[in-house]
Amino acid sequence: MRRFFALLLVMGVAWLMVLAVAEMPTYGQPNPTHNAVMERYLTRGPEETGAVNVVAGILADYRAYDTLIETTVLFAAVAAALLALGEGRHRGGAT
Amino acid sequence: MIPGELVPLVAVGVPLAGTLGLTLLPEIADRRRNCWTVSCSLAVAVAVAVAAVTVFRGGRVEAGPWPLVSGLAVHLRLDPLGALFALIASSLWVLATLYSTGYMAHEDHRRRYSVFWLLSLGVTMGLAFAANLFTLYLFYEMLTLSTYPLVVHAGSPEAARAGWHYLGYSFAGAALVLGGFVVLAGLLGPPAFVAGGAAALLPAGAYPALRLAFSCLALGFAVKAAMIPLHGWLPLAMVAPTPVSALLHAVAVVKAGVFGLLRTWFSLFGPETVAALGMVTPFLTLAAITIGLGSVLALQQQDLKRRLAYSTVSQLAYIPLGVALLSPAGVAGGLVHLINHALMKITLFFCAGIIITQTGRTQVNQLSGVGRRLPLTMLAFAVAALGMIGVIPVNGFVSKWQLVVGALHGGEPWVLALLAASALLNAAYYLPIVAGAFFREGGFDPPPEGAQEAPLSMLGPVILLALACLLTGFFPGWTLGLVRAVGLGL
Amino acid sequence: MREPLRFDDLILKEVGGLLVPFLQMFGVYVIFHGHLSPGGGFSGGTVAGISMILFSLVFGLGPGLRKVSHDATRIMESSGTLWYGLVGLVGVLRGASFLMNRGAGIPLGTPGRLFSGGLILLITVGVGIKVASAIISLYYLIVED
Amino acid sequence: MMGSVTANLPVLIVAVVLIASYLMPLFARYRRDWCAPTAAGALVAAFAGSAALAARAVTGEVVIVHLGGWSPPWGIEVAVDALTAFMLLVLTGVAMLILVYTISDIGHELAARAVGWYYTSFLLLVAAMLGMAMARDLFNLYVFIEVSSIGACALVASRDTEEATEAAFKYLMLAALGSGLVLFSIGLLYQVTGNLNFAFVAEELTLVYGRYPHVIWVAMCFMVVGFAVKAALFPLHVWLPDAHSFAPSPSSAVLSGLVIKIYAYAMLRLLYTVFGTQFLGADLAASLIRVTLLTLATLSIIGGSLFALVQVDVKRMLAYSSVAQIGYVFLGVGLATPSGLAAALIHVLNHALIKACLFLAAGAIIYRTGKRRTVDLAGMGRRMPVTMAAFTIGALAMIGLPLFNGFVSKWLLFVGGMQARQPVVAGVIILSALLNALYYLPIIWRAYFTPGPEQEESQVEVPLPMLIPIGVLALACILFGVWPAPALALVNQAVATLVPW
Amino acid sequence: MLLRVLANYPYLVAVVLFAIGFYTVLARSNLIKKIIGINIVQSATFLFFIASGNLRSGTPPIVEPGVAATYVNPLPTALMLTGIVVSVSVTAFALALAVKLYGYYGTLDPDRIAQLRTHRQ
Repeated sequence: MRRFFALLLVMGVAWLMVLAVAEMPTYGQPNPTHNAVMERYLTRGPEETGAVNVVAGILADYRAYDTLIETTVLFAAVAAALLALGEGRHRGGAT
Repeated sequence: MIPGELVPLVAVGVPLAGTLGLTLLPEIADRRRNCWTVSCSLAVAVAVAVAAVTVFRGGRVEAGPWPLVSGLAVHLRLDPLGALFALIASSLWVLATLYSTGYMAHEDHRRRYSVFWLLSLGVTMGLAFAANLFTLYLFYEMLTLSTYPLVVHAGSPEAARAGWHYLGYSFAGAALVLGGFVVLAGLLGPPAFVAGGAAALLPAGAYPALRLAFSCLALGFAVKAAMIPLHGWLPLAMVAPTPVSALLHAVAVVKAGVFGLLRTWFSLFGPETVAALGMVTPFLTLAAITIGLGSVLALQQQDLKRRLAYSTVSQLAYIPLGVALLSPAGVAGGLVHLINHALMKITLFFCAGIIITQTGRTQVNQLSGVGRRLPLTMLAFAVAALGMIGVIPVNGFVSKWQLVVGALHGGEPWVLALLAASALLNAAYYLPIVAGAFFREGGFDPPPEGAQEAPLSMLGPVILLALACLLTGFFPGWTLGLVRAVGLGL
Repeated sequence: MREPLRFDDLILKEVGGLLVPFLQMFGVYVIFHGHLSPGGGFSGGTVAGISMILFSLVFGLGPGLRKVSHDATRIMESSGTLWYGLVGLVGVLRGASFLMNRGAGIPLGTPGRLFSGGLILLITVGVGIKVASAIISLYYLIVED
Repeated sequence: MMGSVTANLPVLIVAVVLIASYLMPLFARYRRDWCAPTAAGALVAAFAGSAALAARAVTGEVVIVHLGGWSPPWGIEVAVDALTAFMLLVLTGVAMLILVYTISDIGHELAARAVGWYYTSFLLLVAAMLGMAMARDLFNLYVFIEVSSIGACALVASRDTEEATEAAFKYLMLAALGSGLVLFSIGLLYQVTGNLNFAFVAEELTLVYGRYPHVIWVAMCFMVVGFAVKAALFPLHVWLPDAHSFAPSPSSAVLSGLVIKIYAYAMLRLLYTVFGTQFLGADLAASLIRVTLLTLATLSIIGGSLFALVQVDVKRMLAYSSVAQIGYVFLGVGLATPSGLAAALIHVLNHALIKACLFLAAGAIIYRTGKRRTVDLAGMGRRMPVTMAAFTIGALAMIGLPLFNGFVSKWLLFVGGMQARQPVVAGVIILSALLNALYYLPIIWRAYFTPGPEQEESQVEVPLPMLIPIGVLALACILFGVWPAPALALVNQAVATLVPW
Repeated sequence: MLLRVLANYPYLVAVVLFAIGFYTVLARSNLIKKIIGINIVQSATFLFFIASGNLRSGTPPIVEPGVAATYVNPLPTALMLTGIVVSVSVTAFALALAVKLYGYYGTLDPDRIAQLRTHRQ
């Protein structure tokens, strides 16, 4: 029963997504609109950030705040896991 | 002379301050606490008297408004109708306080009792002083909460059950009031109380909504006014200590419901608007049914306090009945019954309380011969009971007479029959008690040496109140004059 | 206590022992070249962290813990993120914006050189430390049971 | 430098809390007694900063920070307007009080080794919520959401019991599904607008609406569902009762008081600023989504109350009551009228105060007596007078009696319902208040009017550091009921900036 | 519509993956399978993002100064690097919880856990 409802729900979600997908710009072609941000990153990125790897430039400079929080997510996960499980339960030093 | 802004604050604030004092300060001896409560209620009575005089002379007694949120404001102002209610409540409260100091001397949790007793006084005053529906609703809810601990004071399972009914009915009623309030506020903003009715100016297009609002408000207040079929909580609430029952019936709670009905009728809608809405007949019918059925039900009760309770159900409906007759005499009859019923019913309850504490008997058929044991008490009881029936020298007659005149003027002659039937039924359930008490031999042993009657703190108020019943019956001009002044202000 | 997940095998030990330093070196390389080529703090940190997982798998948890103890991961954990946050504050201290790079007057160097990009390299190193320690401590945590 | 501190104040608030949380593991290992003061200090600093920002925002000023100096379409923007300042104040203020309570309570609930990590997770959660409140960038918002959901789950999982662990797992799964939907929706929006900044996305959406109507609608639906899962709107609330009742009491207070609210806030912000035209429009689809929200909110209110009615465990009852109360917030959001919106916002504050007060009081009772069942609270009014008084105030406020803060939200919702021509709202709320009364009053009645077991007559009030937060929250419930003007000033400013009615 | 959907086949794959993951989380009872389901959902989203930034003729966005080339959109890639870390974090925490539950009950099947719980009470 649960599976049936899950299937129903999932099919609904998937159907919505397909609706959206059908309308989206064609894959692999340049987006017909709004490329200004990307253009700027590619043309002026190395000069503005000093990184030729534009992805790194975005990560650590244009969107460095996101990356800080991303690091924090990892930190949070470690903290959460340690809070739940507790570290150092293995104290046996024997090989 | 106290300035007009201060009086409401005194009337509402002194009891609250007294409550706070009792709660926060360390426990004190009974004597000092009794002094404290009596003086607080005395101060309130004086302040209210001063305020009432000012109001009837055309002065202003007002405090606030203190705005709360988007048009809502707590606003205290005394108008003649409020002054009438405040006068009755505050003066009777003093006597009830005196009485309860004697009555409660042998009960537990006296401090808690005093705390909520004073709190209820403050809340009732707030109710009387409310200048808009929000303030009225606010104190209406608070009244439930502050009297609830008094109702369940005994702490027995029975009291708990009564408490649940009390809370359930009251909150449902308050919710209805709130619903009506919201509908009204949607039409004309948060309504203030205006002579002639705040809703009187609304166009006919708003009538369906107004009808809804009126029904909600009327039913909501009718719960506390214990109109049948919304009276279920009242007989159960008889488990409370007797001064509380007296308070519930004569002074605060049930009267607060009636006061709310009067406010709805006069200050929110106005009689003309109610008539235009076509709500008079249902209202009148409800009141008539309550009078008739209440009397019949009272006749069936064997428990003294329950019999009194059903009598309240029946008698209180005289007030909305008079109001709904739509004639000046009817209104006067209704309003004067507000005073008279308060005096009579509080006397009856006080007597019942004395009977219970002095003899320990609660059933009607056990009271044969009690008049020999408690002559003064039973005399007072007889006076009030005769008043209830409507016998001439006592004040109950005045209200009935006015109602009769009002019914004839209002073109509702069937009310005469109803009143006559009610008087007969009243006689049927009061007279046997009185007669049995004086003229039948009962199973009372010779009294133990010492006082037969209750202590003075209990007996004194009873005597005073019985005299007041007689006085207002002999000289109806006082009360009728007061009531006419109120009626003019509406 | 049961010694979890350990394969007592000569070949594994030899090859594992050989691989670990190279993995670590490669991790550091990826971290430091993040702004020049694909990679960066996350990828490099993961590679470096995985070297310790390999070590613990091959030689056992005990020796692994002796190399990088719980305290060490804890310190790396905090200091990596703390470093990032403090680097962010440099901009504020210099009177500009949080996490500001060029605008805060930090020299960027020539694009394409190793020491270029101003704060980017510093940030990447902090992230690398953090990720490596996170990988290690999560591995310890789940395996220790 | 002072100037740059003021200019960067919003980010610094987040940074201070974050840095304190980064320090916690070190302190926990090497300087254990520094943990609590540092955490408290960071939150006090954040509160002070929020107050300073609120003082600026209430005049209509918007404090904008461009992270790294990159202006919006290129970089991340963070802004504090009246709405954000309001959320910041609520978050930092209540979190601060709960933390003070935690300091005494947590050693009682958790193993010593976990306490440091508990503070870490707590601060991370608070920082993430602060970040969410001021985020103006879709992806930035998403990253903060993830920190907050991990932090929130961690607070649930911190207790070493089977139930708490299971609840945390369930919570984590549903939260991850919810954020999956949100992320997918961000992807759709990015694809059709090429931007991530709220303002730019909103502007582009109006331009491309004709071209990609389905994409935008699907994105909006996913956003709503994703946030509704996290905010525990009725049919999606299944994780909440377990998570909130099995967690340690301070966690429950944070989760019920703040966390579900911040997701409601995020949804509100997105619906009104990003999807403004699509959500508030007059066309069928827009009204459909509003009606859906209203329906779900109504179901939440009624369903949550009914479930709360049958609970025997106090904390579980409070948790179900949260489902009902979050319905009030969504009701206000769905009404889409100025008063409705103001009601939603003011209820965020009011419910945060009330529910935190109730959970902390319940926690105090558990701390002293270990009693969790509603029937066991007999005589508690005499044994723990201050705690029970606070509980009573909270309960009365929850019922929505006038002069308590719950009434203010209730009334504004009434007005909002009238403005939106939805008088049913009034009926729903009145019914809900009655149901509230039905499950809160028995507890109070038992606590005061039923004698407890004979052997337990002595007074056992909790230590002062726990009493103070409870008392302050209870007093705040009354204060904002009697004098809601300051909160309303901020809220009205927020409503005015949110939608140009 | 079918043609449009097929032309956007990477998105379609993402949708199918998303659905599979979603179904796994909801319908599977094994905790580890649920975690895998969450991972599939997240991976689907990553695929969706990366695909949306891709160009058929594009090269990786590592700019060589002076060389003109068509680069793919770097922003989705950067975002998904963040997304992957988030996914790893959630997985790690979920696994830790699963380990803890396994320690309590000796099973990873929630139905079995529910049985054990009622049995214990």
